[in-house]
Amino acid sequence: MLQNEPKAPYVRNRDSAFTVMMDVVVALLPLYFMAFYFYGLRALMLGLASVAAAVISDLACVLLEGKRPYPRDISSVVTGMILPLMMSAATPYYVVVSASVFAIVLVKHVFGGVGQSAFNPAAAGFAFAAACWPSQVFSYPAPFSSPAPFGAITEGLASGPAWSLFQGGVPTNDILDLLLGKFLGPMGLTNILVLATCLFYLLFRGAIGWQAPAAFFGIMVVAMMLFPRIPESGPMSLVYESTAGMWIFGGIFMLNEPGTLPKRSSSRIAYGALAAIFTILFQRFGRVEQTFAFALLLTNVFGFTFDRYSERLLRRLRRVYLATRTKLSEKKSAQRA
Amino acid sequence: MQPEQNSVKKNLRKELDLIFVKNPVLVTGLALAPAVVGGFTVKNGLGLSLVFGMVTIPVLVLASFLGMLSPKVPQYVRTIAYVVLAALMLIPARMLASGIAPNLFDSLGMYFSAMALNTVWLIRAPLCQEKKPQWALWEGVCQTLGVSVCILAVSAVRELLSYGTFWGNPTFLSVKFPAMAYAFGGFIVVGVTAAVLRWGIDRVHDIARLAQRQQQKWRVER
Amino acid sequence: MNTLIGLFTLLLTALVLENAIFSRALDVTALLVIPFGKKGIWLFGLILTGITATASLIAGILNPVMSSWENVQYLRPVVYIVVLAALYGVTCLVLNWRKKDWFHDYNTVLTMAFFNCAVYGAMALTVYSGFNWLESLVYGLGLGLSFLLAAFLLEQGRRCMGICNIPKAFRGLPAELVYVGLVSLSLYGLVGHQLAA
Amino acid sequence: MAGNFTRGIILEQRKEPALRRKLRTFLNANYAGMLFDSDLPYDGAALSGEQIIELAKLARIVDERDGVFLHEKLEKARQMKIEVVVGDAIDDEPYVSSQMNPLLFMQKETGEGLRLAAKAVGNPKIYFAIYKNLSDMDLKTKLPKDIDGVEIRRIHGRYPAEFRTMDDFDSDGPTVMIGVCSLIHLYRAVYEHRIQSTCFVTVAGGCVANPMNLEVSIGMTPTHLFERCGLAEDPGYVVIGGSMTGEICEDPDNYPVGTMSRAVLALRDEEKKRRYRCIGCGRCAEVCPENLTPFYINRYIELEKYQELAFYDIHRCIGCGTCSYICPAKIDIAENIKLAVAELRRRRRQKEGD
Repeated sequence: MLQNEPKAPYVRNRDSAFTVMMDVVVALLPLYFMAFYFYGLRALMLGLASVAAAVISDLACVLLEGKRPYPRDISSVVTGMILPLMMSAATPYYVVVSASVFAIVLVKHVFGGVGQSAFNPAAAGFAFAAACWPSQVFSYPAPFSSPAPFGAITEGLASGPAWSLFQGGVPTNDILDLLLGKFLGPMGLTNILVLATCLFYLLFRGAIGWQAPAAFFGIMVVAMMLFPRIPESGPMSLVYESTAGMWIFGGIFMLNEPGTLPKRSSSRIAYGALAAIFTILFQRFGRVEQTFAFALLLTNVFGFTFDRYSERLLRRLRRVYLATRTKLSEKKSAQRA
Repeated sequence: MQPEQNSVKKNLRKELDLIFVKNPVLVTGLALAPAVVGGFTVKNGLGLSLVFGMVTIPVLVLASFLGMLSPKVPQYVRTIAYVVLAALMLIPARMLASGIAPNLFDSLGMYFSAMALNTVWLIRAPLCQEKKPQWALWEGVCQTLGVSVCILAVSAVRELLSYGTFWGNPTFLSVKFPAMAYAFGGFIVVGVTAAVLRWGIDRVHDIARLAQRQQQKWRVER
Repeated sequence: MNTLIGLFTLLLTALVLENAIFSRALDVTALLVIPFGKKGIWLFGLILTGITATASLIAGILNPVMSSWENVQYLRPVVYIVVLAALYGVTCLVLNWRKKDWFHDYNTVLTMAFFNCAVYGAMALTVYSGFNWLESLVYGLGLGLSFLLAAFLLEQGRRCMGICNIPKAFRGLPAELVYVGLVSLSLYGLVGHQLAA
Repeated sequence: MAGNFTRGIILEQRKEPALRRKLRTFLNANYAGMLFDSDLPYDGAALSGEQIIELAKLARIVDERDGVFLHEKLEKARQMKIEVVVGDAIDDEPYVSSQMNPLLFMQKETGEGLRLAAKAVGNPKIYFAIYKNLSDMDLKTKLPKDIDGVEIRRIHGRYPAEFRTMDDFDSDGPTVMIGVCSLIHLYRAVYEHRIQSTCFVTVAGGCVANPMNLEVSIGMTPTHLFERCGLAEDPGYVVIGGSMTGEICEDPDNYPVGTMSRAVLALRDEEKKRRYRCIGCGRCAEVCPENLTPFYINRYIELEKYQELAFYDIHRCIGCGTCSYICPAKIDIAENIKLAVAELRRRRRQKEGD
């Protein structure tokens, strides 16, 4: 039996790990176009720097572990692309580079590289950056002020509607600007319409399952409507929260990262629900402006346990089902006899 | 005299392992708590290791003396004696610390005195009861060296990363990571240093095994 | 009524915000390293909660008394530790007299639970935040429960790390340390700043 | 129509050139039509149930569905008072049509064979079962409503369909499923007293010039079959059995084709072996028909932790190969599970041994 002889099913699905990751990259590209449209060349340069740092540190870690590097494995490119979109366009380069190096080296490769990783690297990277440099990460330039592509940007920075939501006040932007994404906010995720198209693209391509986002967005929308944290009516607070907040972008890209998501569909629903609950709690009692990344890190802890409990529940259900079925068939054969 | 000489050298050698191979903090992970959060500057690190030394060495020596008591005395009485001695040793440690750096105690806060109750002597004291006093003293010194090497290394790395300074005066580092001063930075830095230490020990063991095999080959050829 | 709510929020802050392990790294050794056996860690946690609650209650009572002495900064840690030793002596006597066999089995767990940084931290923090005796009791209870919360989170982590192929250098203690570090990073979102030591 | 919501994968069947072509014979001359001598009459109507089973025993007919002797199966069905006998023509694996083709082109024999089998069991209800894959567009041959008066029931849903057809007929009562080819041999055993010396095989695959279904005498080797059907190019590897659950035949010149080998496939070695690592996407858990989680099973097998596998129900794996099919990292999960099950059995036997 030769080693590289093809094994049992000799017809295989056309999708490969490369195409699955490319779906996510393609879904991220419109966000980069939007960031380029709002903030000019600097947005693309930040993305490039982050991706380069992620790929180089990933390569270094793989070589350090003594494995052969594999060019078609682009999971670090995905992490590198997700990170700068959450930060403001004026963040200095060292912030983005160190966040992606932290994400790849200390979160992804310590817990085992591409496959099952304990934490979502992009969320951990952003949480690290938000913990280290809150002023640089959360101060946003005005949308069409086209900040200088290189070098640090100090003037023309202000805090956007997310900050007023964090303080509990009603943001002053009008609704049309909020919906079109023309307000001071993170680089790539201000326009929720583009995000919705990305979600449907990923769902259609099958790159992500529908269970986790459905549970997550369902509970979040209900919570925003029923318990607004700003003195506004339900739907209005939902509009403010969804446009200014980061949880829609997180619910699409970071929540469904294949490594940390549980595998069973029932445990995915529980995982999405828990992520929503933690996001709401962190929003209410958090001390940081965008708290989705921190809430997601806490839910990643329970990814594996949901799978184990759903497995245990399923085994018990199956035993009950088999018992009833045998009883049923015995009763039927008894009738017939 | 020869066997006696050997056992002394062997005993000396065994204790020296405590510094690197069996480092109490990084490898066995004993006195982790203050090392993780307390030591975010080298000054704090020095203060912590000082307190550790001032507390552990007398307790271990006392343990070797109390070992000679009759076994009728229950174990918890000895433990209480160790704890009272550890508490009393805090006062001279405190004076020594304020002698070295005036505001050392304020920046450390409760970790200074929390170091008195660390798990190193809590676990090693009953074992030292069967030892002779000079070996207990030697083990205390080695434990302190091991812990202080680790705490100083970790706090140096954390200070360089978070404030870009070393013992207060700024250094070449321009990029600062203020978060390394917080608890999670401490955990990560201690974790990474523990991994680097283990990686280094593995490399040393590989080289030693290679050298040994090389020697055997020469002896065979001769 | 509002004191009840105040106490409940104090309990929650002690449980999550000023977590014994994640924000203050007080009793990491017992959590990570010492093998308590399958269910031993929960028993240790319960004993620890009881001890921290009573210790910080006593500290809460002693604080006004001690604040009148002259160089109180020097004497306070000594007094706390001596009080702790006395408490340990009393419990050992009572247990030795009543439940001899239980005491024989769980002697090491008891000594580990009594003399560790979490208990001392609880007593010292009551002084810093100026609690009266009831608040310090609730605060001690919260710190003990936060140890149990940390033990639960780490238990999930250990299972998950069981199946990741962690590089050889990080297996065991280093990976758990980085794991606890990342969980405390996630709780940093609630804390937002460096806690007063 | 409940079948459409089953778990599994939608496969393009690639059956077409072989299914439409007529069934041809390719027999070894020296033992083509051996007969057995028995004084029972040559007419099926005059025989009783036991006599039919006796004839099946003499003809040594093997049911190609599960390798059981046909007379044993009929005997057991007789004792258990089976109510439904189903002629199984379910070819749910791509390229394979070695049961559907004989059913379509030898309708008289199969229909009469099924009635004989029913008579042997005590005239219960009889059906034929054919698998109708969702992507039906590439099946150009029009499937008739009934064969020789016996109603055809279509099995819907995704691959694998073989293991859940019993549940479809459960509503009518306890069922037994008999392969269509063995029914043909039963007809010949009763009306011509012929021993079963042939089996029905599909010769197909990427490298075969004109794929077709053949009635081949047992013991023929794949090289003969390829010479009979013509090879367009040199095959990368030869597979005996279905394209999803078959085995590689290392030595096509000497491997004898038996009743259980449904198909002989000559497949091209398309893309070079890419070496991806598992990204933990969980598609194998969504697709597994037995509702297992192959991700954790595969991960524990790679880490050699065999005691955890019982918790993840590795013994319930039916080896259908859907997890390996869907896996984007091209990891052979089904193969790992097969080896792990063998390893666990070896360890259990070892433990019982000492």
